[in-house]
Amino acid sequence: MIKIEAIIRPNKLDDVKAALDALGVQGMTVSHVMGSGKQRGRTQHYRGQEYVVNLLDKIKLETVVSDAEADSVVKAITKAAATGEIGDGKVFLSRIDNAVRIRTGEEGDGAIR
Amino acid sequence: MIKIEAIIRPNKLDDVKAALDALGVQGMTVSHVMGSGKQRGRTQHYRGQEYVVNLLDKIKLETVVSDAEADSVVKAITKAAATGEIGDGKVFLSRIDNAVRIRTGEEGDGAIR
Amino acid sequence: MIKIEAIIRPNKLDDVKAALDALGVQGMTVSHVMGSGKQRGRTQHYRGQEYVVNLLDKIKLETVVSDAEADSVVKAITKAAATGEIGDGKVFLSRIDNAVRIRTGEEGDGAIR
Amino acid sequence: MVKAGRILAAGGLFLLAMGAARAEQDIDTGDTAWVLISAALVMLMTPGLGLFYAGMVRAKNVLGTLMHSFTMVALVGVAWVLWGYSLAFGGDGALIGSLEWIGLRGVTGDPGPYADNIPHLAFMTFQGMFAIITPALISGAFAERMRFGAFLLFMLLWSTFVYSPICHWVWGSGGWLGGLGALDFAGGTVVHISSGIAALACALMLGRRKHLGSEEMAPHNLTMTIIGTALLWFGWFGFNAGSALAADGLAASAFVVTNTAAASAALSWMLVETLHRRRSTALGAASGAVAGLVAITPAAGFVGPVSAVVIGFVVSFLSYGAILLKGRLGYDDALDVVAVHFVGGAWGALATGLFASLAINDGGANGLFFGGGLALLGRQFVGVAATAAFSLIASLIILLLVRVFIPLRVTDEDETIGLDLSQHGEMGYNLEAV
Amino acid sequence: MVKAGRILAAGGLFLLAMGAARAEQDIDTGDTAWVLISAALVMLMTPGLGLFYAGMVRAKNVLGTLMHSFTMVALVGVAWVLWGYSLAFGGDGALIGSLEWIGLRGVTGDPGPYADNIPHLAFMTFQGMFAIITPALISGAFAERMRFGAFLLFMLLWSTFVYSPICHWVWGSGGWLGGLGALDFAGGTVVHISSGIAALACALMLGRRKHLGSEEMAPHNLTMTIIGTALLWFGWFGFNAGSALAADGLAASAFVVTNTAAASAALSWMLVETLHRRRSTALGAASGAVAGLVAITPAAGFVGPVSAVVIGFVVSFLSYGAILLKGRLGYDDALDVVAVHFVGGAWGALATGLFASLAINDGGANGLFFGGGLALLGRQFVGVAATAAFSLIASLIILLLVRVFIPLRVTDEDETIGLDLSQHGEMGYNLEAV
Amino acid sequence: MVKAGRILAAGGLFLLAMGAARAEQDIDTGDTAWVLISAALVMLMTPGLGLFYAGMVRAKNVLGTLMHSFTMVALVGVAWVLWGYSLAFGGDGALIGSLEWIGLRGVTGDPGPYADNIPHLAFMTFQGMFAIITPALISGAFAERMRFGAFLLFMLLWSTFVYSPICHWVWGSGGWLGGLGALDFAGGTVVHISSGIAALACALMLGRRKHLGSEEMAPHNLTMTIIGTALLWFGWFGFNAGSALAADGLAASAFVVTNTAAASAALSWMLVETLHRRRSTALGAASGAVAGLVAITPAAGFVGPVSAVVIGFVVSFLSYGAILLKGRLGYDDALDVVAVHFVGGAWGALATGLFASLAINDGGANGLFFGGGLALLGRQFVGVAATAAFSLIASLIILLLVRVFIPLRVTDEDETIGLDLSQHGEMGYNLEAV
Ligand SMILES: Nc1ncnc2c1ncn2[C@@H]1O[C@H](COP(=O)(O)OP(=O)(O)O)[C@@H](O)[C@H]1O
Ligand SMILES: Nc1ncnc2c1ncn2[C@@H]1O[C@H](COP(=O)(O)OP(=O)(O)O)[C@@H](O)[C@H]1O
Ligand SMILES: Nc1ncnc2c1ncn2[C@@H]1O[C@H](COP(=O)(O)OP(=O)(O)O)[C@@H](O)[C@H]1O
Repeated sequence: MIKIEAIIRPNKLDDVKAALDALGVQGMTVSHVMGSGKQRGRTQHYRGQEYVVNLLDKIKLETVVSDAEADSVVKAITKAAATGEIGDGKVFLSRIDNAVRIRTGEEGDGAIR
Repeated sequence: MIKIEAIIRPNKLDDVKAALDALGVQGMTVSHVMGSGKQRGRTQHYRGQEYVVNLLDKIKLETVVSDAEADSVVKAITKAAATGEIGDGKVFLSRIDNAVRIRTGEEGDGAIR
Repeated sequence: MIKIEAIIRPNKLDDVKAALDALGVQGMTVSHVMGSGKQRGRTQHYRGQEYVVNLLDKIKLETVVSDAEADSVVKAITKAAATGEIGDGKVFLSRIDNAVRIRTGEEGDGAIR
Repeated sequence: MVKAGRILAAGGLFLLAMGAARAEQDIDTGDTAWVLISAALVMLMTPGLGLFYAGMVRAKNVLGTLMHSFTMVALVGVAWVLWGYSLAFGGDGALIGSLEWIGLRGVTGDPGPYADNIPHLAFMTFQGMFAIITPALISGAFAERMRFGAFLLFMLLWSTFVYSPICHWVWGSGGWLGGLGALDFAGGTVVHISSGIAALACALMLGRRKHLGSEEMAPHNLTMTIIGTALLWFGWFGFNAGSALAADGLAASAFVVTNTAAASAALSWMLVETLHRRRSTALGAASGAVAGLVAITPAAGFVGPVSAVVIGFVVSFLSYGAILLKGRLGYDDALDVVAVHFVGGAWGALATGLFASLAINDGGANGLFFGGGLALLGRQFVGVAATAAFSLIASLIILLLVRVFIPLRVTDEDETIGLDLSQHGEMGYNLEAV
Repeated sequence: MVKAGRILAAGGLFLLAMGAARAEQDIDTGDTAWVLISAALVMLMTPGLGLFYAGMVRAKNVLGTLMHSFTMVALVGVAWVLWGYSLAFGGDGALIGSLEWIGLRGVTGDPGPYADNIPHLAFMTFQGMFAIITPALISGAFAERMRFGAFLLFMLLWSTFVYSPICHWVWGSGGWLGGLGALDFAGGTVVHISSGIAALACALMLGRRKHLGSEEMAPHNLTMTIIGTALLWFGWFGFNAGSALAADGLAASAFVVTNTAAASAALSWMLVETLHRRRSTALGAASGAVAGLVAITPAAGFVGPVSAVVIGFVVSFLSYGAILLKGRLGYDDALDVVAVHFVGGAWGALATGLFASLAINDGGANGLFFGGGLALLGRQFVGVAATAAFSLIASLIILLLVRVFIPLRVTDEDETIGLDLSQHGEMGYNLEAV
Repeated sequence: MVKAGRILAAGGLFLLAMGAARAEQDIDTGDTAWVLISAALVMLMTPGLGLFYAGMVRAKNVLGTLMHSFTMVALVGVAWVLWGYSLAFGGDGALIGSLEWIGLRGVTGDPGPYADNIPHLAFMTFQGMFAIITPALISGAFAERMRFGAFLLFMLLWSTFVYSPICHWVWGSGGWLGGLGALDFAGGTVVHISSGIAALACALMLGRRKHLGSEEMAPHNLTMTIIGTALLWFGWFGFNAGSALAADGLAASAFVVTNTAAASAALSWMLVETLHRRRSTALGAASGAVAGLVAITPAAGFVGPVSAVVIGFVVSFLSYGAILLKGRLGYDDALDVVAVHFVGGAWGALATGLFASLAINDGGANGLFFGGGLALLGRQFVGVAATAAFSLIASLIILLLVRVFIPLRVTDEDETIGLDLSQHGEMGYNLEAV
């Protein structure tokens, strides 16, 4: 199994979820993160003082899929999350050795669908 | 070393922590995430409009353990987090190549206990 | 590529970021997590009742770097995040099989710099 | 229209009741205390409205939404003193006031022509608080997308060229609607219909928020909305009972029906929700309370408590229906100003024509259900129609004019980022900073 | 019991002091302004209480807890006008009022039998605000687990069959406790003891929250609790000083002791915490302030400022002790209504028997420490005991009755999910939506 | 200095205007209602200030910051009654009051020497609310780092040995500054200059926050700051218009200029921000409003509305400039108490010397721009200088003294953890608990 970890723009989450839905991928875990990279933050002002916030709100979406699905899932995410502007984010792939569905105790590919 | 990543129900965190404690596993990192899967969300209503929230509050618990411990830890988590209802969550296992304890610089298994 | 995952004290984030900056590492993803380990929590009191909070605020910093950079990055983080007191946190290393830059579709090492 | 019994009766009956020992131009300290505290209460309503609205938007727009109310206290607060009050209450014109009281020249601590029992300045500032909240009410319509500069310019023009004239028509000396003899105790037409229909103009001109319908736009903090509702309700006692311009039986009566209608409408909104969706919500209870307060506003000094129960009970069904209708018609009145203020205000004005009773206020009239026939109802209808028509058209013209100088909407990117960062360079919450 | 000097003295001394030029049935504008603004202040206390309570629960129950207070303004707001006031203040019965003022028939802007200086409607609505907050106080006991429908039904019945009778006993014309001559200036028995002991009934009948003790149940937002405390303290000036029913020296005296007792109790709660846990907390300061306000309520118009310092100082030790005791006894009075309102109210009622002084209010009596012997203290004790006994038993009966129609508790799953989603289909906070 | 016309005119003109039927020692119910509600309004300002400040700190210090205000209501609330009022207003000394009214002995519901139209207790408690908020204002300077015990001790001493004397100088019978004939309507010197310069002493003595400049210290919740601002503005009507000590034309005039100056300053702060940073912020609008309220405080009963527009407009430039200057000078006045209260208060006091007019208040004087020459301006300057010098030196001495017993600052570790956990063992928010 492959874990696909995508860092995307918050306002792209709905599009990405729809794209995954279209592929039949429903299981995923999402969290609020902050990212730094090439994208520049907006400056904030509080009583004349300037704060440059260089950690920007991002969404991390994790989904563990079978080896076979990985490629199409990455493509779908990449397509749905892209705007072409700096800050679109990354997708990281890594190997998962096993998965267990807590409810049933099922392991392996059966646990993630 | 193995990283055990469990997505569980928020109200099961205390039970899971107790179960890990019983095994002598104290080191862990916990975060608030949102999950989507088979479990259906509750609908919300705001001024007559319906919102179906399909991202549900979950807890992600990560703990890195030695290869030897992994099995019993997964079992303990699975047992403590299960209710038998859809939405209990998953446990994912993956390999960690090294660990460093920041305080001392210790590496490997010594860093995580 | 290597994923470096560091659990650090919240107030060390600025120092760690500066250290990474000095190495030319700008891309990273940061999130608020809670950690348990050897460090003891402060007790809280609400109307005479005692709550010992054993999940403490921590920051998780993730950065994916090329194999060559990994070592120096870990050193930099370890140095910047250390106070010598219990609770400084851990660094975990694991292998990333591929990375994609969403904006351009670039893959591999090119996607993360 | 007749505001309070106070205004008309000022030269007559009332003075006798005050006790013979009081000279004709004397200030009554009790009445003055009541009007001053009422003015303070109405002032508090505007930030209260800001909270009510800001709780309903997404977190990235919370400050921008608060600013829509807060800056009205500042902007109209100054404009009212410099020219707004004079345009609304100066002179004897049928359509608009005069410039005689510009910069409050001649408006002093002595009683003025509108109330002989309180300082003219107390009357002025009490009225000023109404002038402040009215444009703020509109802002719910264009929440989450209006450019801040365009907002300020629109509001300055609207306050001057829509609020002041309508206020003069209804409450100003010689105002044509006041002359007709319709009833508006505390601002059903002047405040709620004028702003409620202007909200429609804004919603139409600004267009829908990006991704409305596809993205989730649930209220970001309903506890804030509840706090705002509490402050609105609290302040509304000043709004309605203060409009008696005296601390007397009429004020007490207005106070009681205000509370009663709000309570009744909160219950009936919860009921209609339960019928429609099987659950009653906190946002619903709050919305109902506000709708009830809107509806009772024109009627407050003219109807009894049981009538107030009915007026409040009915308004929730009308406003809730208008919200559902909005979904069908497709305009994006983000925070339902049309449904709550225009529909609620119009119902309240017409309900005054149904439920008014001389037994409650002998300076008023009898409505349809109290033996007065259709006469009052007809006059009320004219008031609603004239106010709505003028405000709708004038608001559209002003928006078109503003657009010549500043785009009304923020850019798409700024809308995505939110008003707080894009318009003000701030964030509402930094709850997790170290 | 004697409420304010006002009620008893209404026909006598007071009028003389008002100046000869004032006719007997004249409304005093200053007194009316004071009672109306006091009513508004007391109204604000109920949402303030909602915030005080809601800050202490977990985030998933924040709206449900706010609704427990907010809906009381709506529900009792209507019921009081329709029948509650008449049951409490109509007629001359010993045990309960009459139906003569049902729907406020005959209650007008003229003075009524309870106060000749203000409109009857002003007295009615001021009293109504007390009727609203009292049941809301109870709701802290069953926080985080009561079914919303059962809650509404319980409250409607409790207001009608517990509050109105007790109110009549103490303040109504002919009420038997009033006849005894015990003192309750602003509602120590009527409001705090009645609700505080009803809270015990609720805690016992509903049982403990799931996982109490094992799961962490720390307050989710103490800043909200502080805001609520501020609004409660602010509103309490209306509650206590408004109970003078006039803007006079007695009102000023009640105002001063109210502030003083609250301040003193906030300090002493911080002290007892420091002794017990080596730290003084914000929740403790807030809790102390509220306990002090409760304790001074019955005494407000009868004691001097130094007595108020003592009354406030002592109450924190008693209430804090009662909270510790609760832990031992094991009932789950979630937000400590028993400890704060029953214990605080009982202490205040008895303290009135200790500290009351004719030098402060010649319509009152001298307590034990001011040369009055044990007579007043005994009467105070009867008041506490009778109110507590009746409210406890009647509350239990009503809960048993409600349970026949609707389960009192939410299901286990709904309790886990929280009241907001399960009872209202909403969430309090969506701070991280896009 | 002359506070309100009321105090000086108490034996003269005013009584005539009250009507012949009123006996000389009679309480006016309207005036009493106004002063009591004003006292309640000013009380609310202190928790309002707590919110204003607490929104600007980091989340880990939110309760600690709220406590800095909240505990002042408690601590000074008790101290004022026990000895503070007597030290400020008792006796006839030039430099300090006496102990004659200790524990409020002899202070009753009858009128006192400072106002013959209201109960002495009403005057006492109104003044007490000023004594409460003044030290709370200082606390913004040492936010996020002061030890709680040291804080309490400092405040108790400051209130007793700085506030009470200065208050006596200015408003007390025989006070030397009052004797000079400078004008301070509602506390420009007594409240704002005294606290604003004490803030400088605290900032210097406590030193800078750890990591200031390197770590981000953005306000954690500006919606809280806006709520606080709204409550401050609302309460300030009591502060300024209540200082008339009567519900009359002067109160109305003070009310109007208060609102106008706040509104004008909110606009001008937004302007100066836009000039400097191209964006106007919510924090800026709030800061401007507070600065405007500070500036109009000494002038409130002496200047007209157009003057108020100017006074408010100017203050934002001065305060904003002072904030920028702070950055250069390097002291860490965390929440800009010096810039807002000292600079704003000093400007207001001097502006009174420019804009005061006998046409507004014939108990006042004419300022430079109204034909009064430099005389008044000179007296105002003496008032500013004397108050600032005394408060600065006395505050430093008290801090040095406190430091002998308790370290002023928390430990480094506790500062990192935050005041909430380290000083109070609590957390403000637990929004994500299960
Ligand atoms: N090396 C990295 N490791 C982990 N996360 C990264 C890395 N580089 C970028 N990110 C994440 O991706 C986000 C977008 O990166 P950025 O460089 O701003 O734009 P882009 O991906 O379009 O080149 C960052 O905010 C951060 O969250
Ligand atoms: N393929 C997946 N990858 C990552 N997380 C998943 C995946 N499938 C499920 N999850 C997580 O597990 C949670 C529970 O899954 P769900 O399908 O609702 O129930 P169950 O695990 O009982 O079958 C989800 O809310 C989500 O957080
Ligand atoms: N085995 C582990 N797996 C995952 N995270 C861990 C593990 N052990 C510790 N941590 C994280 O590291 C943090 C610090 O650990 P702790 O034992 O308190 O101190 P130290 O790292 O200085 O020995 C914890 O709060 C937790 O977030």
